[in-house]
Amino acid sequence: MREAVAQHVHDGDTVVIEGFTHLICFAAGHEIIRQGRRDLTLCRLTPDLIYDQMIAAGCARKLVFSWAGNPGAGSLHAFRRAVETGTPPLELEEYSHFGMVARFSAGAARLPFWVLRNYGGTDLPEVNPLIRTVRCPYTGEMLATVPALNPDVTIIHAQRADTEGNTQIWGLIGVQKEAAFASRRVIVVVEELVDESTIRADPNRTLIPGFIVDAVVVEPWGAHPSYAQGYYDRDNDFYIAWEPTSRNPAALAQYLDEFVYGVRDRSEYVAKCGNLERLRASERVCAGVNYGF
Amino acid sequence: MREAVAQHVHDGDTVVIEGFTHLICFAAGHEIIRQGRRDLTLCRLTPDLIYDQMIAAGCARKLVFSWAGNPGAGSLHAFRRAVETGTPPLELEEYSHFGMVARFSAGAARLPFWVLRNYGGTDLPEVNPLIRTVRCPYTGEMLATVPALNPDVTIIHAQRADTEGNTQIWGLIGVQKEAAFASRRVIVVVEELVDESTIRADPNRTLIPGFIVDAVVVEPWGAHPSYAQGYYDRDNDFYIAWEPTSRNPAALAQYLDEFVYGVRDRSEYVAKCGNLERLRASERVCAGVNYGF
Amino acid sequence: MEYTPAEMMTAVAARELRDGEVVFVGIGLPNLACNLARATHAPNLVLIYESGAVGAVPERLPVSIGDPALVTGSLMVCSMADVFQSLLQNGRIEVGFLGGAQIDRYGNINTTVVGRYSRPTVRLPGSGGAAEIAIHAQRTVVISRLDRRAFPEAVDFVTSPGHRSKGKTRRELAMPGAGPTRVVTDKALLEVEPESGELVLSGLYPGIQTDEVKNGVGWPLRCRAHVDEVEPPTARELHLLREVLDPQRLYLKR
Amino acid sequence: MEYTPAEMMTAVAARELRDGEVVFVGIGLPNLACNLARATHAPNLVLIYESGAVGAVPERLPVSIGDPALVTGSLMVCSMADVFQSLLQNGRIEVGFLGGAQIDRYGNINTTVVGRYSRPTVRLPGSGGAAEIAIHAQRTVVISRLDRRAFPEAVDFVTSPGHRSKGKTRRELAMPGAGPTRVVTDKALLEVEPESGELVLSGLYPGIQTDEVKNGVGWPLRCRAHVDEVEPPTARELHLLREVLDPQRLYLKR
Repeated sequence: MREAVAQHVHDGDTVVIEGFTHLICFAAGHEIIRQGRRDLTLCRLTPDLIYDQMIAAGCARKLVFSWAGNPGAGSLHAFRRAVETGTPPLELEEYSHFGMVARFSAGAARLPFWVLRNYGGTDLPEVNPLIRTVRCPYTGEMLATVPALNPDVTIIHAQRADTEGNTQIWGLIGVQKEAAFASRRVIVVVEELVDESTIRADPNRTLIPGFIVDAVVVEPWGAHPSYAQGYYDRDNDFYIAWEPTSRNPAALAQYLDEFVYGVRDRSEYVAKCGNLERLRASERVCAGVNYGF
Repeated sequence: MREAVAQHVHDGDTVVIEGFTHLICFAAGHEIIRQGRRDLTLCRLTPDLIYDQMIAAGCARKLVFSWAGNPGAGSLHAFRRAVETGTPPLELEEYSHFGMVARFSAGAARLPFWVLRNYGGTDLPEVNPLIRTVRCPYTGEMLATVPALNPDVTIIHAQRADTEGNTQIWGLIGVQKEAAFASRRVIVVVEELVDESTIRADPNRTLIPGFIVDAVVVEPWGAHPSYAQGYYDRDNDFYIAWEPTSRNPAALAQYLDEFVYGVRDRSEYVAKCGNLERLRASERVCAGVNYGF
Repeated sequence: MEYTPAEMMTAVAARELRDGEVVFVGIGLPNLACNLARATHAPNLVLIYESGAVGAVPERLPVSIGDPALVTGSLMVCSMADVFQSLLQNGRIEVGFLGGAQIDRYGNINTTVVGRYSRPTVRLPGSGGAAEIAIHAQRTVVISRLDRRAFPEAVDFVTSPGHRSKGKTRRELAMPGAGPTRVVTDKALLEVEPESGELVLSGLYPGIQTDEVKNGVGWPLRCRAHVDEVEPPTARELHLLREVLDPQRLYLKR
Repeated sequence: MEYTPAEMMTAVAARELRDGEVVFVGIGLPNLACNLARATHAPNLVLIYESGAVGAVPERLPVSIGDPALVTGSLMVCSMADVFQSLLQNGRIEVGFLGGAQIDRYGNINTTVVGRYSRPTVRLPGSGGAAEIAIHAQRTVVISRLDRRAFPEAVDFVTSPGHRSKGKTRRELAMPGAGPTRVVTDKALLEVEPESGELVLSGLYPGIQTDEVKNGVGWPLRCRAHVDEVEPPTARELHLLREVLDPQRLYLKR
C-alpha cells in the first residue's frame, strides 16, 4: 500500500475512494494521511468517515459529493466545522447521488457530459453552475446535464483479484465500475489475492478488468470499519462512536495520532483495533453455475 | 408460450427478441409466426436466422438493426431478397451496434435520446435521419445522438427465473437488460423455472427483476439453434445449412411448413429436430461466493 | 393501549402502502413502516434501497441503507447507475419515503443547509438520492415530527421539490412524479391540496386538537373540508413493531 | 516451404500485434492471427470480442464472435453497453481488425451495400461494430484479398471511415483513433501515407511483382520510398496454424 500510494497519489490530485457503505477502503485513506498528501480534490457520493478523517488531517482542498453524513449515527463534524466555520477552508462542489453517478458514467464513457431528467425545482443548480441543461434534438425538451468526472486516481476495495488486477466484487457494487473506468489511474485493494483460474472460472463476476488497473494491493480488513460482504460485517459501533469523537477536535486528533499516524501499516492497525474477529462474516455460500458448452 | 404471445404480441407492434448470438428465443419467434402476426417492426442488433424466418413468413413491415448476416455461414437471404428486390416490401432503419445499444440504453433510462461519439465520416446519418447531433454544454463540441427505443414488447430468453420473473443470465448478456427495461411489456422465456430461494441465494446474478416482467414461459431448448451457456451448445450445422435453405424460397417455405407451421409447440419442434442431445453442454460449474455478514 | 409517537407514525406510514407496490425505502421509520406493511396488509411489497438492493428481506434491522443484511437473500443487486436510471428515472418506483430538517407549505424539503449556503449555521448532509426521488417517484410520503422550526413557511434551500418551487408547479417543471401526497407527523396527517399545491390538515391523531397541529407549522395551516380521525396502532401492529421488527426499540422509543 | 495465401496473411497480421496489447478481435483470420501472436511473440495479448468476452482463451476455433467457447475461461464478460462505452469509446482498445467488401484509396470500408442504398445490387450485412471500431480503436488493421472490385477508387458507401471521407481528414472529423494504418492482402502489405491519407504499397510478398499489386487496386497505387520484402511464414508459424490453431483448415485452405 505504501508504494501504491506513493507512486499513484500526488499532491493536488483528484482522488476517488468509492464504495457505497460497502468496501470503503479506509486502509488507502489512512496511508494517504500518513504520507501527508495535500490539496486533494476528494470525490465520493458519501464522504463517510474516511473523508471526514482526511479533511481533519488537512489532505483536502475541495470536496465533490452528494451526501455528507454518518449513516444512522449523526454528522461528519470535521466536514461540518470546515463548512460552518471556514477553517480549514474547504471548497464544495455538490450534486445529488444521481448527479454523481451520472458524472462517473460520463467519465467512464469518455463523454464530456451525461444527460439526466433532474434538478427542476431544486436549488442545487443555483449553487453549482456545473449543473446545466441541453435541448433534446428529437423532442425539443430541456434536460439536465452534469460534466464528466475523470479522477487522477480511483481506489477500489474488492473481495478478490488476481495479480493482474482482474477484480471480482459481489454484494453492493455501487458506482465502482464507472469510477474505475473514468479514472486515469486505478488502485485495487483486495481482501484476498486469488489465482487467475479463480477469476476465469466465473467471468460474469468480474467487475474491473486487469488492463485498466495500475496497482493491486492485498490488505485484509482494509475496509474496516466499512465491510466486505462474505468477509466481515460493518463495525456499526465504530460509526456510532465516531459521532462524539469527530465532534471534539482534540478527540479526533487523538484518534488520528493513535490509529493512523501511530501505526506503520494496516496490519498494525488491525492489531491495535483488537478483536475484529467479532465482525467475521458467517457462511452463506451460494451455488455455482455451469459455464460448459 | 401460446398464451404469452397471444396476450402480449399484437399486429403492428414494435417487437424485440434480443440476445447476441447467445439466448436468441427462436421458440417465441416461431410462435409469433404460427399466430400469423403482421406489420411488426422487428428490432435487434443482429436479425439472425430468427428474423430472416419472420421476414420470410411475412410478419415484418420494418426492420431496425445493425448487422444482418448469418455469422460465419453467409447471408440472410429472405432479408436480402426483400431489400434487393423490394418483395416483400421491408422498411429499413439502420444503425451500428453502438447506435442500437445506445438506443436501448436511452429507452431503459427513459431519456428521449443517448449521446455517443460516433458516425463522423460514415454515410449512415445520410441514410438514417434519426442519427443527429447535439452540442456539449461544456466543451461546445458536437456529438452524435440516437433516439430512445422503447419497444411494445421485448422477449428475453434466459437460463433461469422464478415464477415472478426474477431472471438470472450468465455467459454473454448482450443488451438484454437495457432492452427489457426499455420495453412496455416483457416476456421472459427460460430453460428452467427455479424456486425464489435459488435467485435469492445469488442476487448479483439477477439481470432482470420480476416486477418489470409480464409473463414467464418455461421452454427447454427454446433458444435452439442458438445456445444457452451451461445448457446446450450452438447448433452451428443448422446455421451453415440455413445458407442454401434461405437462398431458395421454396426450401425456406418448406422449412417453415415442417418446423414452424407443422408443429404445435416447442416440444414437438424438439422431437422433430431429433437428436439435440448432441448439443448438451458439458459440466463446467464454478464455485459459489459467500454472501454472509 | 399505550403507544409512542414513533409507533403511531410508523403504523400510519405503513397504511399508506398498497400490496405489491415497489417502494424506495429509507432507514429508520420508513424501513419499519415497510416491514410492518409486509407483515400485515402488503406481503408482496418490493423493497428497494438506493444502495442497489432489490427485494430485500433483512434478517436484522438495517442501520444503514447499505447494510449487508439488505443484500443477503435479496432478489437482485444492481449498480447505482441502474438504481437511478433504470429504476427511478424509468418510473418503476411507485412510492418513495422522504424526511428532512425543513418541510415547507408546498412540501419542498431541505436537507442541505440551515441559513446561507456559502456559510451555513448548520450544514446538513445534502440530497443523497432525495432530489431525484422527489422528482421521479410516482408519489412520496414524508415522515417528520411537527415543530415550527421543521415546518417553516418556506425552506432555506430546496433540496427536494414539492408542489410549488419558485412559483412553478410540478407540471411546469416537467416532473414525472406526483410529489409528496402525504406528510406523516407525530400529531396529524397532512396531505396536498391539488388546486393550491399546499399542505393541509387531513387527519388528526387520537386526542390531538387542531390548534396543536396549527401551532406546529410556520404558516396558516388550513384544514381539508373533512378531517379524518386517524386510527391508533392496532394491538397486532404494536406487537409486530415491539416483538418482531424493533425489539431493541432502536427507533420506536419516543 | 509451401503455404497458402491465407496462411501468409494470417502470419503477417499476427506480426502487426505487440505483446500486451488490447485487441478487438473478429472471427476467421483475425482470430487466428491473434492466437498465432499469443502462441509466439505476444503471449500477453488481451483478446476482446464485441460480444462482451474479455481475455478469451477459446478451447476451440470460434465460429462466431458470440461462441460459448469465448466465454468459458475468459477473464470477464461485460454487457455490450460496456463494450462500446467503457472499452471502445473509452479508448482502451489498441488494435481493431476490420475487413470488408470494398476498401478504397483512403482506407474507407464498405460493408453495407454494393450499388444504391435504397435498392442495392448486393445488400451486405452492415456495420455491426465496424463503424465505431474504425473511429475509436487506436489503430486498425484491415485484412482483404487484392481484387479490383474489392479495392475501388471510392467505396459505394462509407460504413467505416478511413483517412479521408468526403474530403475531410480524421482530425477534422474529430476521430480519436489513427484509423487503418495497415492493409494486409494476399499479395502485399499496404500502409497509409500520413500526408495524403492514401494507401500505398509498403511491402511485397515473396515472388510477387509490383504490377500484380497495382492491377489489384482500382486507383493508381503509389509505392512507399522503400518497399520491404515481407518474410514468408516461418516453419513454427505454419506448424502452429496447421496443427494447433486450425487443424480442420476451416480458414486456411486457400
